[in-house]
Amino acid sequence: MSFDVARVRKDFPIFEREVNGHPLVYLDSANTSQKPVQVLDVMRAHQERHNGNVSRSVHTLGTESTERYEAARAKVAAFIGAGRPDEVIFTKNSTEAINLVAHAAGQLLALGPGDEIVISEMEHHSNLVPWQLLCERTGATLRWFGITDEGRLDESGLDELVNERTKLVSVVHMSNVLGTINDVSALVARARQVGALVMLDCSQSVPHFPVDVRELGVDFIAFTGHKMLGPTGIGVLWGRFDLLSEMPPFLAGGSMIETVTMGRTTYAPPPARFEAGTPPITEAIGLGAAVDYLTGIGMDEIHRHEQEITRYALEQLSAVPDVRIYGPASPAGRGGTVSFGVEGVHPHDVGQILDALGVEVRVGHHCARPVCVRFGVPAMTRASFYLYTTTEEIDALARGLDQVRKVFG
Amino acid sequence: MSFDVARVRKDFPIFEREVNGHPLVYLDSANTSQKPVQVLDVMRAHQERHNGNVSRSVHTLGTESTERYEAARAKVAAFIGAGRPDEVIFTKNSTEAINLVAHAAGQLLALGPGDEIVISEMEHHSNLVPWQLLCERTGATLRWFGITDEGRLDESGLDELVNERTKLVSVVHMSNVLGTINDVSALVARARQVGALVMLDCSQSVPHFPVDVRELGVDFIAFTGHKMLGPTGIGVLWGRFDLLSEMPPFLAGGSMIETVTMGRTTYAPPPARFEAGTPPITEAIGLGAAVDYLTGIGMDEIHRHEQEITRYALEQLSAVPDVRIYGPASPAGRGGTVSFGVEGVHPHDVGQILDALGVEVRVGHHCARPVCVRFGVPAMTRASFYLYTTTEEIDALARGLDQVRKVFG
Amino acid sequence: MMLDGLYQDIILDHYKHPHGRGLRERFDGEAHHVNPTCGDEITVRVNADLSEISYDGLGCSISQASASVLHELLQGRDAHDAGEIHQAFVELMQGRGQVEPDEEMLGDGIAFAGVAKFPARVKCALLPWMAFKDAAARAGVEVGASPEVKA
Amino acid sequence: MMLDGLYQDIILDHYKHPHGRGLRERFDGEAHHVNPTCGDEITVRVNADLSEISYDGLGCSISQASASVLHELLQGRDAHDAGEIHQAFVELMQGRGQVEPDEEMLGDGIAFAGVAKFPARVKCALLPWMAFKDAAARAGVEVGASPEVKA
Ligand SMILES: Cc1ncc(COP(=O)(O)O)c(C=O)c1O
Ligand SMILES: Cc1ncc(COP(=O)(O)O)c(C=O)c1O
Repeated sequence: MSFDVARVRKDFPIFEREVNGHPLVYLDSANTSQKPVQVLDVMRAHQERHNGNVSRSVHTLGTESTERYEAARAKVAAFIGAGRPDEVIFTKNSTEAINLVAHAAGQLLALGPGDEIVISEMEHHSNLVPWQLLCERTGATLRWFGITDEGRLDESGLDELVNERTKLVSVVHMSNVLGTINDVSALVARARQVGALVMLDCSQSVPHFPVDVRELGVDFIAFTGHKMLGPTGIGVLWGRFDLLSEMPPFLAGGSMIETVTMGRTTYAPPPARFEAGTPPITEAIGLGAAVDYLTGIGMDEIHRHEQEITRYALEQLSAVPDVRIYGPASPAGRGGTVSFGVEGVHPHDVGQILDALGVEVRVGHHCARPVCVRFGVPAMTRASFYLYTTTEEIDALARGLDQVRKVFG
Repeated sequence: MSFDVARVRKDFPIFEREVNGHPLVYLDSANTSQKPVQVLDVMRAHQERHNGNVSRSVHTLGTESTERYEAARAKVAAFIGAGRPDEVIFTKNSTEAINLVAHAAGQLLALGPGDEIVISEMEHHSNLVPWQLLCERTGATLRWFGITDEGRLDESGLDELVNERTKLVSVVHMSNVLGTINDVSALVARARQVGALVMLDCSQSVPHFPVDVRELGVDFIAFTGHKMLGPTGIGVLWGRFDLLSEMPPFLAGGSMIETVTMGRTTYAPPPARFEAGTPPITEAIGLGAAVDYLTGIGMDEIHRHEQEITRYALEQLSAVPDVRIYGPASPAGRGGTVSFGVEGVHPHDVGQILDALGVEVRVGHHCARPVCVRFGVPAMTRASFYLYTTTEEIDALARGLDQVRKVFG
Repeated sequence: MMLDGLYQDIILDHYKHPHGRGLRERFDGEAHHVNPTCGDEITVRVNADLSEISYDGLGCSISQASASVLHELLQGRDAHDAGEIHQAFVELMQGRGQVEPDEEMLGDGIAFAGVAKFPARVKCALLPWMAFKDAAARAGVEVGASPEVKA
Repeated sequence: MMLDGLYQDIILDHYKHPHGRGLRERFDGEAHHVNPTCGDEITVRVNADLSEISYDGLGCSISQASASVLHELLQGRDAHDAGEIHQAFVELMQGRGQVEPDEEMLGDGIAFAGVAKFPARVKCALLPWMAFKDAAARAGVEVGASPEVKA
C-alpha cells in the first residue's frame, strides 16, 4: 500500500476550512502540526467515558485512566525504541523536558566553575536558555558549535570543544530553522571518550522520521506532542533508566513521592519521580493515539513523502527571483523545513501577503535568534511540511511569493 | 432561576455510563472533576478549526489561536478578581504553579539560613515538598501550623510562628482531605506585619466557591483546571503584577525571552516570562470554557448546592455505625469533601467494595500524608462533591457502607 | 457482585486471623516497604535459613492476608523452594487473571488469583512478597530473580 | 484581497522613501526597543524640545513606515501637541478597526487605520511610538500617559 496524501488529508478536519477566502495551505507544521480526527476522537472518548485521576484510586474510572495513561507511555517508548516504558517521562512540552534535565542532571553532575556545557548556535531557545541559566547557577561555562555557511553543524573543532571539562552536550537533532538533520555519531563518540552526557533535542526529528534512542546512543532526548499530530500540553523526556534513577527530582508534589513527613520526603523511582502533580492525562492518551496513527502510516513512508515535497519546494523556491534559501540546498541530510528571505522585503510582510492568500508560513526568528544572527538577518520566512503537505501547496506558496514581489516591487 | 442539578447532570456525558453494572456515582471530584459537553465542544472546535501556535505568527490560524488563548487568560483573571489578565500565568497544573513560586520567588527573596518559610500540616504534598526542597537549596527553615482536633488550622501560635524571620507563608485555602475552608485573614494580617509574602493553594477553593484575590489580600494563588470542569494539563498561577515583574524566570525557552544571544538573554515581562515553550493552548481555551460554564451557573449557587449536599452527607454518614468523620462535623466553614474511616476496615477495602457498587470514592493518604498521621491513621476514605452531586448519590454511598460492614463484619 | 473474585473467604479469613504476625527479635535480614499510593506499610524479618519469617504492617485486607499466606508458604522452606513459590506467586499476580494457579505449590495463595484482575490491588498483594525478597537478600538468601514490579 | 486595509499606498510609500531616517549625533534622550516575537528593532533619539527626532531600525514595512510617519508628525511639535497626537495614534491602533481616525491630527497616520484590524501587526505599528515615548521621557519630556501596550 503506497502513501496516499489525499487520503491522509481526509483525516484532518481543518483542511476543510478557508483562510481569507482561499483554501487553507498550512505550511507551518514545524511550529505546530494539525491533528487527525483519530487523535481527537480518542481524547474525546476518554473524557466522556473514562475520565478519572491516575495512580491514586482503586476505583474503576481511576483504574481505566491509569491503564490508558500507562499504555500511552508504552506506545511512546516503543515508538522511539526505548528499553522500557519507565524511561519515558511525560512533561508539558519539550521545553519542560529540557529544563528538567538542566536542573536534575545539572544537580547530579554537581557542576561548578571549570566545568563546561556544550550546545550549538543552531539551537532553539528552549535548548539554549536553560543551559545559560544552569551555567549562571553553577558557575560552569557554556560553549557551542558554530554553523557552517551550508547550514550544518561545524564540527571542525570537535575535539577541542568537547574535552575533559565537558560534562554535558545538548544539541538539536533537526534544526527548526535550517531543516538540517545533524548526524551526531562523531559528537556522541567524542562525548563518550571524555565521559560527557549527551542530550538531543528531537522536537523536530521524532515527528518526521524514525528515531531510535538506542541507535543514537545518547542519554536523553526531548520532544513535544503538538508537533507530531498530538495535542498541546504534552511533551516527552526520554532518559536512560540508570541515569534517571540517580537524578534528584525537579518539580515536587503529589505522586512523585515514596513517603512524606513534614520534615523529610523520599521519592518514587522514575518515571513517577519526575511527574509531580496530576499529569496531562488526556493529552498523554492523545499522544499515544498520534503515535498509533504515525505508526499506522509508517515513519519511513512519512519521511519519504516529506523528502519528495522538500525536493520540489527547494526547486520551486530557487526559481523565484530574489529568494535566498538558508540551510542545505538539497534534500540530503535535511528535513522538510525551508527558511528563506525575499530580497528587499521584510519577512513579516512576506508572511502577511501569503496569509492573505491562505498560505500559512511562519516569520520571525523562530525562537532561534542566534541562527538568524549567524546568517546576518533579523528574521526569516519559513515553510515547513508534514505528511499532509502536497505539491499543490508548494505551488500556492510560489505563486504567493510572486504576489509579494509585485506589492513590494 | 434556581439551581437544577438534574439539568446540570445532562451536560456531563459520563453520567450515562455504568460502573460494574450500576449507574456511576462519582464522588471523587476533589481528585478530578468531570467535564461538561460545553467544555469538550469548545476544545474540539478549536482543534478542528483554529489550531495554530500562539504569539509567534502573523498568520490567521496563529492569530486566532492567540486571541482565544489570551481571551481564556482574561476570563480566568475576571473569575478570580485579578487586577489584570497579565497577572494570570498558565502552567500545567497547581503543582507546577507552586514550584514556580518556590523557585522564582525563592530566588527573589534571596533566602538563606535564618530565614523561615511557613506552611501547615494540612497541606497537599504539592504545597509541601516544593518548600522542603527550597529550604534544602537555601538553608532556610521550614515551619508549619498544626491542625486542631476539629480539623482546623491551629493558629494559636500565629505570632510566634509567623515572625520577623518569616519570608513566605503558603497554606491551603480548602483542605483536600478534611474539607476545612481556612479563613486566612488573621494569617494574612500577621504576614503583612512582618513583611512576609503569602501564597494560597486554591486548588480546592477556586472550583467550588467565589474566590477574589483582592479580597483575600494575598500575593499568589495556585489552582488547577481539571478540578474545575476543565481539561487536564492546565493550571494557573496568579500573582501580584509588581511581584511577578521582579521575579526571575523559572522554566526557560521559547516565548519567554526579550532577546537572546549565545552569551546572554533578557526576559519578557509577565506573564510571558513564566510561560516557556508552547503552552497548553487548547487546554487553556478549555479552562476558559469551564470558567464560562461555572460563571453561567454562578459560583454562589454552586457553593449553596454543595453546602446542602454536604449537610446531607454529614448526617447520613454519621448515622452509619462504625463510621468516624475526620474534619469539621458541620457544613459551616467547610466544603463538600468528607473523609472518614470505617472501624476495622482498611480504606482500600472500603473503596473496593463501593466501586463494585458503582460508587467512586478515593482512598489512601490523598497526597496529604501528614494529615493522616495527624489523625493517627495510614489512610482515609474520601467522598467529595460538586455541582452535579445528588442526595441519591449520598444514599448510594450510605448503602454501600452497609455492604462494607457486612463483608468485613 | 464483581467482588467474589477479590474477597474470597480464604482471604478474609487470613485477614481476620493472620498467621505469624508480630516481629521476632532475632533476624538476619529486615526490609520495610511502603506502597506510596495508599500508604500501606510492611516490615518483614527473616532468618538466614528461612526458619523464621515474621512481619508487621498496616494495610488493607489484601496486603495483610497476603503476608499471612506468605508466612504460611515460605517459613521453613529452603531457598530453592521459597524462590519457586515466590516466583509462582508473582507470576500469578502479574497474569491479569490469565494464569492458572498451581494449588499444590501455592496453597491458600490460589485465593489471590482473582486479585490479579484488579490492577490497582496487585501491588497490595505483592507488597509483602517484595519486602520478603529484600529482607531475604539482606540475610544472604537469593529467592530468584522475579520480574520487576511497578509501584 | 484582504490586504488593502494593511498595505495602503501611503504606507508603502513611507516604507520605500522613509522620512528622517538615520540617527543624529546630538540628542537628549534615546531608546532602543525590540519586538521579541519578530526581532524588529528600533532606536529613537530626541532633543528635549522635540526639534529633532531621528531613528534607525530594522523591521517590516509597517514598523518602518510608522517611524517615518512619527517623524513627520511629531518633529518640531511642543510636548503637549506631541502628546495628543501620540495618544490619538495609540488609540487608533488599539481600536481593533472601530476608531474613526482624525485626519487633521494624524495626517498620513490615518493610513494605519487598517492595521488595527490585524492584531499581530499592531505592535509593529506601535514599536516606534513606544520607543519615542521612552526616548522623550529620558530627554525629560512627558508625552502623556498612553495606555499600556502588550508585547
Ligand atoms: C489542595 C491541593 N493542592 C494541590 C493539588 C495538586 O493539583 P495538581 O495535581 O493538579 O497539580 C491538589 C490536587 O491534587 C490539591 O487538592
Ligand atoms: C528544535 C526545537 N526545540 C524545542 C522546541 C520547543 O518545543 P515546545 O514549544 O513544544 O516546548 C521547538 C519548537 O517550538 C523546536 O522546534
